[in-house]
Amino acid sequence: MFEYLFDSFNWSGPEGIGARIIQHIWYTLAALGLSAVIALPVGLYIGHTRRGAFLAINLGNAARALPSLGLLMLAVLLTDQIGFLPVLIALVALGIPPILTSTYAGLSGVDAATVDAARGMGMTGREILTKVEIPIAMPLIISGLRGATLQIVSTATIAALVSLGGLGRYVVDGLKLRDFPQMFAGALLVALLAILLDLLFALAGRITVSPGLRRNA
Amino acid sequence: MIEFEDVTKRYPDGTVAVDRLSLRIPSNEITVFVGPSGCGKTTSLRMINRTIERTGGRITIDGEDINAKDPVVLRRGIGYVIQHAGLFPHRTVVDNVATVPKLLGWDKKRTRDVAMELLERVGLDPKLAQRYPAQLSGGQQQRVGVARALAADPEIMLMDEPFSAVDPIVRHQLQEELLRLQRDIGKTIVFVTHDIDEAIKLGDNVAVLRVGGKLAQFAPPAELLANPADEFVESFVGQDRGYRALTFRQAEGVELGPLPDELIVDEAGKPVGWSKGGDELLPVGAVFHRGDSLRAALDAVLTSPVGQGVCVDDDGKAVGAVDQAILAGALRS
Amino acid sequence: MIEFEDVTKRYPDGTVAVDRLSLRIPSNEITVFVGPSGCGKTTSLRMINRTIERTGGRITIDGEDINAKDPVVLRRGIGYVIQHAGLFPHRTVVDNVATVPKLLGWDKKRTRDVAMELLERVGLDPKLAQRYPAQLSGGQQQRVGVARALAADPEIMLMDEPFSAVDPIVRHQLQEELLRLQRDIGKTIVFVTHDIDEAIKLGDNVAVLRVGGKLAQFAPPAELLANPADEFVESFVGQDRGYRALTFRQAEGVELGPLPDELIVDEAGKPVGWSKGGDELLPVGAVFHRGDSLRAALDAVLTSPVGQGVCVDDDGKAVGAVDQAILAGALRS
Amino acid sequence: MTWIGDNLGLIWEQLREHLYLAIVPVLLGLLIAVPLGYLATRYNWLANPLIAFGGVLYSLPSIALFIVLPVILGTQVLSPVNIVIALTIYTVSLLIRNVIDGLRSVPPDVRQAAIAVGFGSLRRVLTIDLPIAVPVIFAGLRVATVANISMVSVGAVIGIGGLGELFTQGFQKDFLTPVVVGVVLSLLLALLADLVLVVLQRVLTPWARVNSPVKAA
Amino acid sequence: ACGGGGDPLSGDSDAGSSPAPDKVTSITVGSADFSESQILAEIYGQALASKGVEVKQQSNIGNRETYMAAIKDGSVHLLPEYTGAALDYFKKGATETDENAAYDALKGALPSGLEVTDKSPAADEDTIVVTKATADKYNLKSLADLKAVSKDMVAGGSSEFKVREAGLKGLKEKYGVEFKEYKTLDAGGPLSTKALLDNQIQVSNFFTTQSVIKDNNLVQLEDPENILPPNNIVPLIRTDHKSDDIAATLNAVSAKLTTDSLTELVKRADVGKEQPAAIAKDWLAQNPLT
Ligand SMILES: Nc1ncnc2c1ncn2[C@@H]1O[C@H](COP(=O)(O)OP(=O)(O)OP(=O)(O)O)[C@@H](O)[C@H]1O
Ligand SMILES: Nc1ncnc2c1ncn2[C@@H]1O[C@H](COP(=O)(O)OP(=O)(O)OP(=O)(O)O)[C@@H](O)[C@H]1O
Ligand SMILES: [Mg+2]
Ligand SMILES: [Mg+2]
Repeated sequence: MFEYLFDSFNWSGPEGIGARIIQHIWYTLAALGLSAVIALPVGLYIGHTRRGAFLAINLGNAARALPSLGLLMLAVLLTDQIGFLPVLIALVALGIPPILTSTYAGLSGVDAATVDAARGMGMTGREILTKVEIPIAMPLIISGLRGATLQIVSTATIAALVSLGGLGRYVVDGLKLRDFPQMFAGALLVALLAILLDLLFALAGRITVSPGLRRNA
Repeated sequence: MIEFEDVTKRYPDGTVAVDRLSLRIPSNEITVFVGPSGCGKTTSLRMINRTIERTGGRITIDGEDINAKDPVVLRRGIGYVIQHAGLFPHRTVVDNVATVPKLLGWDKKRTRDVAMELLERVGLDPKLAQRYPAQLSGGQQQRVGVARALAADPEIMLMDEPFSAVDPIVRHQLQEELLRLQRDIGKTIVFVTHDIDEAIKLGDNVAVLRVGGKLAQFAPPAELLANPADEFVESFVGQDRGYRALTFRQAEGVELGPLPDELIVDEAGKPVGWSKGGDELLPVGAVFHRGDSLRAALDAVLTSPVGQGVCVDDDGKAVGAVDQAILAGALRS
Repeated sequence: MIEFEDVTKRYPDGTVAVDRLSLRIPSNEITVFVGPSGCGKTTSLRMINRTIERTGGRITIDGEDINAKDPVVLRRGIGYVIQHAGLFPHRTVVDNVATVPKLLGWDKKRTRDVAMELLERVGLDPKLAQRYPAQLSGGQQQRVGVARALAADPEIMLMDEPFSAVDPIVRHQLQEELLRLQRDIGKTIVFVTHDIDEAIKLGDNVAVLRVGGKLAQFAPPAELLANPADEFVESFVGQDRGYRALTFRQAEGVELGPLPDELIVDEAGKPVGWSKGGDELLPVGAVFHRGDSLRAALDAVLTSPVGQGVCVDDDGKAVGAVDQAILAGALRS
Repeated sequence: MTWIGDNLGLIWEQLREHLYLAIVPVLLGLLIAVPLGYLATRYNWLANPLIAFGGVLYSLPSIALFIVLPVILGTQVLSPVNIVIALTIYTVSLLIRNVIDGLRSVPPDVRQAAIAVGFGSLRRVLTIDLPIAVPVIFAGLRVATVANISMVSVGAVIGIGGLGELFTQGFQKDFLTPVVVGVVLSLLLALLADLVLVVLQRVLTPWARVNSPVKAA
Repeated sequence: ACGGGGDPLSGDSDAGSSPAPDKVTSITVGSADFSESQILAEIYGQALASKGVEVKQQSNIGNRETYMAAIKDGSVHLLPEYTGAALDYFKKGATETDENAAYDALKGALPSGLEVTDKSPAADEDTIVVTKATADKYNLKSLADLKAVSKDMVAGGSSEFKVREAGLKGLKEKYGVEFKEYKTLDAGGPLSTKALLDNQIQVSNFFTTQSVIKDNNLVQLEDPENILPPNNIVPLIRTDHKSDDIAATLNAVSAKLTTDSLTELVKRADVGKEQPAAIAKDWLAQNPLT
């Protein structure tokens, strides 16, 4: 496996590891971004108004049960396309539930007294959301994004089953060819990428989460 | 003046939390709402800043119906303090205090100066300014809450059981500080508590509510202790009300008797004990000042081993004594 | 008897929570540990059942070093009640009470009978037996906690601020019930509180601790109020100590004066008010019973609009009156 | 639609396999995660490394794990054991956090009381700590079960994937029906399993149902 | 014969050698991830079942590299195979172009523990196709014609086509053809078809029995250098499950299969969406084994 990884031949070119990593990151970020664009506002809305929580949370949980592989294949067949779009659909479906549920949980976990105080001192609904609820919910929002990233990174490998690139290529080709070093290398790179992105989020958490909210402040 | 006229609050589920409440809350004084749990204190309080909307009647501030105002504007002009302070955990102490000035768009320097000044005013070390609420004790948090509510210099302060989550000793300190602060700032304070002692200690006027949101009695505390309006108030005011009522009567008018010979004083005139014949000394007991209440004077008599309460001046010098008989006369008058 | 001999507790981080504490806790009485927050009350208490291990000195129960016993066995023989009762949320009330008997392997029927009997004993409706703790009010939970601690009929009960989380009215009830219960069962109770009033009310003996885990004074409450050992105890015991000390003096010995003519009574002899001339009546004020304390008698005098405290018998019939002068005599004696 | 009628037997077969492959790992995972979680609450320093390690394991792409395991374990390549073990690993890595959180959720008061009335430590864990931790553990169990049901499908890529085989088969033939049937059934299965867990939790925690404090009787 | 454990990469690893048994009562038949293989597996299975053998189907295992691992470790015992492709798998670089030579070479190349029974006249050859439009545009008839234009073309197909002798390697060595890019899709499946028809790829690898070729007017390029081996259908079986009875049944099936009928069967599955089992049942009914 290490031979595979350290062989410089494997790193360069449009099929090289470098390019595959960039593709994989691109799939991940695109899917994560789109999931966030959909799930964050919805989560914030229901968390802030406490309206529709039951429906949204249960739909969110049900969506977790969608099998990514089936969804992916369904997306290919339905869009009658191979390429990025069906993969994006499957990955976004995977990314939405964790972001949605933890954003909601974050907001609804804000101490009622704190919101009461904010309202009582004359904050508008929008000010309460942006100045009080979101900052306090930030740790959970970030952890939702982390969870989504972890799942998307690892599931983006199946994009290779429907012809896309990314690190999944190594895993799937390795599987087809029973080329284990290649497959191991692919899996390892995916795990490393996941850990790296996770660390980035941890860092983002350090920056965006007020020290006042850390447990042992 | 805040005036409640026939104010009613019926929650959507049908609970009538406040029932035709009429009340005049005088300006620049502390008015306390007290009553058993669920009697509608919080509801009444929060109708003033419209974080709960009344369902009947009228509330006016200085004659103007509060419903005529934009609630956000109304609230910015009213300070609001609650249990656990409801501080923003993600903001430092000074930023918490500066919340309303920031909302109002004051410039940075002014905001900061006001915030720091307020911290001092409520008795907080300016060193704590950069801490987060979680790093403060309960009592300190409560002080920050008061400072935050005062930041925009509102005419009115609403305080909902602000001290009920701290321990008795700290609560006592906070009460004293609130009284001291109020002497300086003279706000119109509406204070909610379920602790009758706190109500009596803090209130210029006390509104006793009964469950169902009906007003049982509205009176200054001395009056409340002396003449409870009915059995409910009487039982709520509790035992010792006669003794506690003495809090509101000055010892000033009591005629002091001469210092008894048995009282031994040091060279500065401070009492050190009662001579018992021989070298042995009995403890002085509690002493009282001229400005103290009759309660302190009575306690001095009761703790004295010889039945003579010692009165001291501001330097601690014994200036006279009272006994039971003198006090009885003062009490009767 | 539980005896502390030079007991010290130093936590691994270096905090000395209890410092060379020596104390004899008499059997079959209530001994209260009181003191400010962090003074080592909980630590001292928990060293008795070895949920905290002492680091120096010796603790003996009836002469036997507790370290000689298996801690699990030791604990099963000691009842333990804490704030919020620490009930097992997943067990019904009766199962909670039956915890220790079950651990001891008693048979089902006996366990159940004992549990049901205890529920009654602590004043709980047997109907509540099948409820879960979350379905009870704070006061009821606390009663279950006491019943659970009593289940194995231990000689010793440790109670760590058991009533501090309930509201003042319920706390008052619980205190009364504990005293009533103790008259029946006569356990050796060690009770921790930071509320000096509670300590005085409940304790046969009170140990006042100061921060650092040192004993400031160990005495019966009357003695504590009358002769605080030092300034710390004096300030901790607080204001009104003279008045409060009257709690420990019976009104029995006071010589009653005749009923004044101005006192209007109904056909059963119950006082209804003071005549003011004309039809108007002034309120009677608080009344006291023969068996009450001098405190109640004094309060009756103080609340009476005419300075005469009315004494009633068990039926509420007025039997006499005292005034300030009579009381003063009684107090002096 | 006729396809469904013609293939009921096959669908039923796959459904059963799917259920088996998803549920067995949940049970095994629980059996492993509980003692591990207990150790982590007992030896606090263990908790964070365990949770972090779980995160890393969870980020390994499932296909890779399915294929790599037989190589590591020496099992047959088509043995369901591979899927079961892989999913058990995921389950443990998800559950461990909940078990730790659950055991930590036991109020200190309650634990104190248990020690003071003379519970031995094993007995305390079994009769006090674990029952009280049930709601938190079940929250994790529900996520793990649903995730497993979704993940089993991926096994179809190597020929053992329950309903996932409907995906690959339909996909090969450019045929929507089996894919839709597979997705719908696996969703239903997940919802059903979730429902079972919810009911089970209710049965196991009768005390959690009663949240109406009744004022003094 | 259980085990595995070894490096599943080494193509010629020993599958474990136990002698052919007298009687086999149960057998697991495996198949690859395409319809034809599954239909053949069903035919084998149902034929054997009719002879009283207990048959278990383990269908849709995956591609060659995957199912070979399964037969080697004993997860399955019998598989439909193709002479040329199997030969290439067991003996890299084999160049036999004659179908009998290929069959014989395969027999020789099999590791101990694995055997083949008689090959069938039916064959499913690899074929390299382009769309009619592409063929017209560049005037393509043979693989040799690709050389001039392949630099601008994208090829696509299975993972293994990319690395096999009967794939990109052979194209490069024998015809000097090199593509701009190779997209890994599937082995003549819907991805490759879609990609080809959408012109995302211009050249792909299909199989002669696939009806998509005719239905879409795809042009099969000639292979004068014979890089694409003959691919007769042949049952691959573990020695430990090859009793005489079983071999006889399989031989009877092989004898009756023809390329044309196979093409028809595959169409029923791919276009008619019928299940392999049903198709196999019909075929066996029409072609009773004696
Ligand atoms: N949102 C609501 N919906 C329905 N009923 C409510 C609501 N809020 C309060 N109530 C009810 O209205 C009554 C008064 O409540 P309120 O909170 O004003 O009491 P309170 O005097 O502040 O009590 P406490 O001392 O417990 O704070 C109670 O019976 C309460 O249960
Ligand atoms: N586990 C521990 N490790 C270190 N220090 C401790 C520990 N537990 C208690 N302490 C310290 O020991 C001292 C005594 O604590 P203890 O809990 O006995 O006080 P307490 O009198 O019960 O206070 P409170 O009224 O707040 O309950 C305190 O300073 C406390 O911070
Ligand atoms: Mg309230
Ligand atoms: Mg304590």
